[in-house]
Amino acid sequence: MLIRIQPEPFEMSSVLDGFGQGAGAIVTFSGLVRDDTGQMVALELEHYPGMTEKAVTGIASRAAARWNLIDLAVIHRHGRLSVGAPIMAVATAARHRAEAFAAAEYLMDYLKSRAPFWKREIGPNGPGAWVAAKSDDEDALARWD
Amino acid sequence: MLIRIQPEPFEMSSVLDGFGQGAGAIVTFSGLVRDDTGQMVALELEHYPGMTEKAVTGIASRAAARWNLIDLAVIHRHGRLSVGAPIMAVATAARHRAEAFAAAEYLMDYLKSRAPFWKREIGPNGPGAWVAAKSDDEDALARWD
Amino acid sequence: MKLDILYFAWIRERIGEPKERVETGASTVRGLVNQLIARNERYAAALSDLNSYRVAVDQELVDFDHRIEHAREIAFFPPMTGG
Amino acid sequence: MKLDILYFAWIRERIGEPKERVETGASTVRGLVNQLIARNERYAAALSDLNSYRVAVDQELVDFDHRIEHAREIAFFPPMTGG
Repeated sequence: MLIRIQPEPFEMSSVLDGFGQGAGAIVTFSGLVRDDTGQMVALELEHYPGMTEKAVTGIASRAAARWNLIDLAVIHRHGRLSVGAPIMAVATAARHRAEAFAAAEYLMDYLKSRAPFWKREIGPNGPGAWVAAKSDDEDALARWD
Repeated sequence: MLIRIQPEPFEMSSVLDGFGQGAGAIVTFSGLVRDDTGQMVALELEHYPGMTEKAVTGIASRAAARWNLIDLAVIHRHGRLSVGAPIMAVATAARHRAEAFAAAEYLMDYLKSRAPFWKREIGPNGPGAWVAAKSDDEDALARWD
Repeated sequence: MKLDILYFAWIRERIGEPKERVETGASTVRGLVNQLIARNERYAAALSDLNSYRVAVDQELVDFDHRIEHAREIAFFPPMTGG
Repeated sequence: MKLDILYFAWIRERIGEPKERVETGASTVRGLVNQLIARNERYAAALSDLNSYRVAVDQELVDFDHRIEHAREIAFFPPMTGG
């Protein structure tokens, strides 16, 4: 299990290097900074050092146990991220595809709403509004109960 | 949209190079040759040249339209594949994670049961049994109706 | 009417050929299957159980009632195991 | 009892500090919140609407009735937007 919380960019290929030996199915998710308005200069991610690592490790451990994963990786950045850059990634390796997909979706749902990160858009005039949590994202957690 | 049907191995990193520009979410799936018995020397994939490309393109086009994908890739190998080697991969790029995950799972469900490939295990004494289709895989298609 | 007929995987192995050209007057896939099964036990072993295999006409999956008057290529194969 | 209190994102901005050490006799998160809101309008603007933010005690998410007698660190922050 690889968990990294870092400001630096990362390459998906380095995450996948040697990942999931013996697995039949590997699923990855990458989240990228998207500029919906054409006005975004960067995305800023604040986080809660100490709790972030703890929360992400807890989420990852529950996923690994629930789907009997062969391998699992979570990388999540914080700080100032440019448009198009990777924000975070997860990778799951399992015997079959259903397990690998379910575990990756579970990780994403929980990282989205239970890991202590807060996004803010940076526009041409500096920091803009904090990104609001979506009720859809909170609702998505119910499917794992 | 990238579609490749080939005997040669491939690297996921080359599939992802420049993939999904402008997307917020990228999901990938890789299927690898798994040796469950410890007796497998290789996996052999027979296919139906001509129909394979047509069937895969049809599946990919329906996925791209249904989830309004920004980008999509399918690579599927045939021929003799060694244990641990990649069999196939899909990648989907969308604005949000739900679309990218759903499209990747749709692609996998249809590629599994509607693309004309047939797997056979090669053991130490030569070709073994053809892999039987699972009723679970056929049933999985119903969720997309 | 002459058709190209293709066989894959264990159907190919039971029949012993990957491909052949067949003269037929059958109007549906089912009619063609009956004609082939009547030939000999290899064809019967490969094609008698309609639930055990699938058919494509001109590279599109079809059912056994599909009409084949304008078909050029018909393929018989087991359920797919791709992915 | 002295506690470290942390604020994040717009809660930090409204209060004007990322962190402070607070003396409290409150036995629950709710009691502590009421004590902070009573200080001044910056705290009131940040913390009055209990539906708009979340709380962690010693880096675990808790609800407002959570007891804090043995807490060392309490954090207030908006709903998370990771991923």
